[in-house]
Amino acid sequence: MPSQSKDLYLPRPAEIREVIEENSQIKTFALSFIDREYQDRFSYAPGQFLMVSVPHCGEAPISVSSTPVSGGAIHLSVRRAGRLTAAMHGMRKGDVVGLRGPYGRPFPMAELAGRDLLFVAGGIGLAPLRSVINTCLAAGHGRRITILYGSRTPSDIAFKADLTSWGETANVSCLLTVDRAEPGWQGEVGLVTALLAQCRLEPDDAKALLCGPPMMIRAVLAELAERGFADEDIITTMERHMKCGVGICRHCHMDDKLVCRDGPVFTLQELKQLKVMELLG
Amino acid sequence: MKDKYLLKKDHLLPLLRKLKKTYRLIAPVRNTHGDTLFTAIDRLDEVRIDLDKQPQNSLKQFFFPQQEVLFTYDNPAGDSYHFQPVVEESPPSLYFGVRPCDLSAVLYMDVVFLKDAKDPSYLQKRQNSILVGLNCNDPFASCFCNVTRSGPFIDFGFDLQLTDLGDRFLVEFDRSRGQEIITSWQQFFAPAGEADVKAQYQSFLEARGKFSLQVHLDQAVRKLALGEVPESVWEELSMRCQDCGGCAYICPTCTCFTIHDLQTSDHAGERLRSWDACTFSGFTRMAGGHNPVDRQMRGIEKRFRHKLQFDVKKDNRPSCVGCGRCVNICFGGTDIVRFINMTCCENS
Amino acid sequence: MAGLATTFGSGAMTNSINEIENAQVILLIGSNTSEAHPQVARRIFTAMDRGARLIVIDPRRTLMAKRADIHLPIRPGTDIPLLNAMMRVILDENLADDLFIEMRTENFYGLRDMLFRFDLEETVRLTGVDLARIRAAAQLYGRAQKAVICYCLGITQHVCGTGNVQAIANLAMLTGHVEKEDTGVDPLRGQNNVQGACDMGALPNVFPSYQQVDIDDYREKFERAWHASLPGQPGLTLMQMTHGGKNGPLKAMFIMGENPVLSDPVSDRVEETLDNLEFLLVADIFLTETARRAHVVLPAASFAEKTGTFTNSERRVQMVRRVIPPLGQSRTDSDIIMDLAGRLGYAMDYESPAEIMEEISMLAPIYGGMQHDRLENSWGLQWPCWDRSHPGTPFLHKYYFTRGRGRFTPVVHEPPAELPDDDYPFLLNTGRIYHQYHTGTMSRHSALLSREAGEALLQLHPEDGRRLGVRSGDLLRMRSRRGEVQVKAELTETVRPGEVYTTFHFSEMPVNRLTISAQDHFSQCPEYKICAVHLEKV
Amino acid sequence: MHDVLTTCVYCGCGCGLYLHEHRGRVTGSSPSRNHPVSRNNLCVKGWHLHEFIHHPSRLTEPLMRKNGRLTPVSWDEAMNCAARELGRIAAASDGKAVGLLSSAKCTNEENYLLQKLARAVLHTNNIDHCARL
Repeated sequence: MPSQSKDLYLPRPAEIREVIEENSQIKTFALSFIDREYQDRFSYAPGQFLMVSVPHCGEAPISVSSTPVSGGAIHLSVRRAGRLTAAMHGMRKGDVVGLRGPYGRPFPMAELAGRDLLFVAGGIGLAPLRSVINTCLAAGHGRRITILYGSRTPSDIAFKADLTSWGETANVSCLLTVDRAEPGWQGEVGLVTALLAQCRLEPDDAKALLCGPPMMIRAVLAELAERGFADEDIITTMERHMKCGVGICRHCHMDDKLVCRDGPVFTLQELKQLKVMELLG
Repeated sequence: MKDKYLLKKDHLLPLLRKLKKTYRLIAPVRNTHGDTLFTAIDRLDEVRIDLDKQPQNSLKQFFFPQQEVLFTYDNPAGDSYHFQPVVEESPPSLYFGVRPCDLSAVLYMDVVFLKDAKDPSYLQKRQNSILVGLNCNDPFASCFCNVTRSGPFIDFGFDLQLTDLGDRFLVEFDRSRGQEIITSWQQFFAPAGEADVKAQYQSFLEARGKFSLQVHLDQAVRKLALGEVPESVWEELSMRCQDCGGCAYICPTCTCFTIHDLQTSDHAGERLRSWDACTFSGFTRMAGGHNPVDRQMRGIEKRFRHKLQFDVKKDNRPSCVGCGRCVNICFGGTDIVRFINMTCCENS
Repeated sequence: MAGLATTFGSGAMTNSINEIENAQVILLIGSNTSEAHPQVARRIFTAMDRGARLIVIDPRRTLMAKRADIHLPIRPGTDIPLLNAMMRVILDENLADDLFIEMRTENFYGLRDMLFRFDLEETVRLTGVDLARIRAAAQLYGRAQKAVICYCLGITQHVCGTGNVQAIANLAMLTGHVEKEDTGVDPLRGQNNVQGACDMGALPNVFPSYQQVDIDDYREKFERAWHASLPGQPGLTLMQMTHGGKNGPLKAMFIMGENPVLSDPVSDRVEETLDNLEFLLVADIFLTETARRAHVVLPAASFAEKTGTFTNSERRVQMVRRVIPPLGQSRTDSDIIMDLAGRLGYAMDYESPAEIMEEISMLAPIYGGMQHDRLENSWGLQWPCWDRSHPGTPFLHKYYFTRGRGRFTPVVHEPPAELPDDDYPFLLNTGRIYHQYHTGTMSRHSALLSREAGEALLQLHPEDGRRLGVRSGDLLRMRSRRGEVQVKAELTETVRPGEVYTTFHFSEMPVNRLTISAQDHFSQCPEYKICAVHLEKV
Repeated sequence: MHDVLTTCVYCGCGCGLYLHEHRGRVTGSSPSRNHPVSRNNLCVKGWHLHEFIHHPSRLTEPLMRKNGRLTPVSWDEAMNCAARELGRIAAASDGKAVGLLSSAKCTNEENYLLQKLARAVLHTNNIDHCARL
């Protein structure tokens, strides 16, 4: 919903309806615009992001982790990283932030329909994929869905409610792993690539969506290439420092592309045209 | 000749005086210290308009100021947060004496600020602008617009365009607003004849021969596109770059900016936009400290690639207009001309 | 700057900044030029592009050192032995300028005797640099026709700071590299108007233009001009004032635009001193760490809100012009002083800063021809400028040194006041970084500068990092015999093993809690560049 | 909008630069092309020189310590107090117990006046500045 020219940079106040503590570093904020009418008209697509303003802290891009439902709350899952996100973590229900957006090229939802889907996420990387998964499930995606999720420790596992509910869905298999076990952890320990080895995949008829730290992305890409995934069937999101969100300020440039406008969703095929640090060893 | 007019040099000041009644007049002014800057003129009789020197600033700061307020905000209690747009109406402004390089730079900025998302502040200022160009009969020592194809003469993009023919200017217009000026103040303009147009062409030919710098831009562009710029060139550049940001700030086409909040009281503040340079390490550093670009090695590389590789790929022309303002101002001696020359001789 | 005053007769850059780009050899010592004096570094790089050679004497591998033709990585505090060794090589290899020595200098034999008396090998051992490199540097500098030495606080902020400067002056005179255009000895001044503050007599021992307070003729001249009787005893220096402690000599202070709590060594002592004053008056543009301790704080106008002059490092006196009126109720420092003087019963009625400058030019001979109308439409004038027809002086000591003949002053090594030992095994060096300035009062209020460099980092060699189990970004506890701070580590090969470096820009990491109050005996310049610290991971 | 040539307030190089004033605010800074030191470029600090001028934490009113806290007061009250205290202590000690620190940030004219205040009014040579720091 591109804003009119005169308020291109002007956020709109949005109230925090709920704060969900995902783990010690990640909180999910359920937000809705104070302007009811705007809230009702507001829509977005999985993979897009919003510019979030916090008083005196400026703005930061945060990807939407919820499913677009008319009038429904917008979920932003925020990992504590810098000044703005730290301030946001101190906010409570009823506090107000500023939002503008949505921006960016979303996941190609139409292309996902009718294909097997593999989701590989690490840490906060599950946030944008959560939006895709729930949207696919809401649309009655009938093909197989495999979700692989890596966390540092069992207590770092975020989006637990979603993971449980996905685990209970018929055509979804959901596998978790942690870098370091804690007492009581029965599940896998190790990299997500190890989980990948356990999966039955049909690369010709599947799409892989990955999101997570660069180290993980590199390892998974190598594995997927080995399993025969074509570059155009591998989709990921890029993270960059951003200021304007609308393709002008150029902070988020990657060669001739801008993450805010040409991304944040890219296929591996597209990324290979660029000198992207996450792909270079 | 149709659509071409003559303006006697003696009548230039009287014309500007008339135009100044309608427009805020911005022209190159030589100040008492000896610097020439594009300046908004309050009193025409108190300044010296200088068409002999290149203004040290471009028009960038007028359309895209070094610092401007995007909006103010207040947050009287935690549960409210209001944003108030800052409406700063720029008066109708006439920019006089704009050289082809600077004109080309404005056309480039139009693409950046208006092609997709329309930047409201830029749009407002640009819509209220009249550009009166001046073709360059005598390129300056650091100029290389001949190789960037943005000068020394230009035949589009202006409202009015002047060419110095000795005791008179040949006047052309490209847009209706230029024509309106000619119509409104027709007592200043006489139709040009074929001889005047020939004289203009002769000036153009002569001007093309007067460039003193040899800049093999096309060769550098080609090497960049083919990935043939040796790593040693980037290493040398990164060693030399002193991180001042001056090349980007002085450049009429460098438009990177940053946005930040300036708290003015406990519960209020301003969101400011200001010039930024892609050569700085904070330009790409993300919250939490991770930086996908190593400034030490890549800061200056990004800038040259953007201008000579990515923009060429995207728009089929470099985003350098050859104005030469950055030439010889680099603290480490790595301006774009030096880079181009380094790139070209590395192979031989 | 006492060192140059005793040898040349004048303690300022002998050249203009632009002359540096015409030098053939540039010897840089104790100056991180590219970060602290970017415009001077620009001239050095230009000179190099024209073929000049650069010699850098610095314990750290700074950017200047990386680009140097010869880098002499000396052990901190051994500048005198190194310079003496260079001079010895110059004598041994007949590179001294005998004619210059004869025509323009005195006491050469004093220097020569000293140089021949010491053991070269032994001296070289002190510096930690090998003789071949020192010899190469001496040859390069000695053979050049036009050579410039630039030095900065890395030379002066030592217990032997004055000696260091004298050694530099000796080297320049020995080779005849002074009294010429594009050739000379250039102390780079750290602050925009530190030269001017000295010129104006904001010093305990001199009136404006370096006229000593204890010389009757000078004092009488000022007494006549000011209609007041004046004290003839030199006053207390900054360190004597700010380090007096509980029973210090002062009961009241007026601090105008300085932040000694952060900038002076042994901050705890400064705080104790200020807290025990009966009355502290501070005028500043921000509520600095010093202002917070004051009884009365006066809001001062910034440089954009006033008219006057600054004198840069090359002695260029130039205009500062008012752009906007003082913010809020703030007032210019001159308005504050005039008001205060009036209330103390002494009328200071100047209608403008130009009138103040007229008074200065009548009393300070080196500013004799500098009135605002002359400075207004020029790029300033370089002192000495004796009268209104004088064009100013781009380089000093043409025809003769200010003091007549340049005086060779033999100096010998004096070890730093505190060196690392088993308890405090690291040598701490302090200085500036490019994006910040002094105590950060101004630069930290810039969003972009703070984004580029927002916190203090301690440069530590990767080898030491491994030994301490520290990675870049880890927090360290740094302790000296005087205090303790916490600081983030930055592993870098800019520093050598056993040596660490950090900045004093950030009040969150007040490194001057650690530094020592030992100072140079002549100039009272504190030894910021060397103290011993202990490091551990937090 | 107008441009005023002035001198940089950071290091000792002394660059000549223009400050850009727009509606009462300093909104930009740029080098003078012909100034012998700046020669059309500034270091990063010079290019951002305007940023601290209007920073909201600038002091804009006199403060006086009352009950241990710095409290806004009128100029008259602040200056009367300053003159009374400095005058009293200077007179009682014949200038020996009063010290003044001038500033390398202030102009020559201001430095001149401060040392004149010290010497001619407070009768002390206890004046210095951070030349050595």
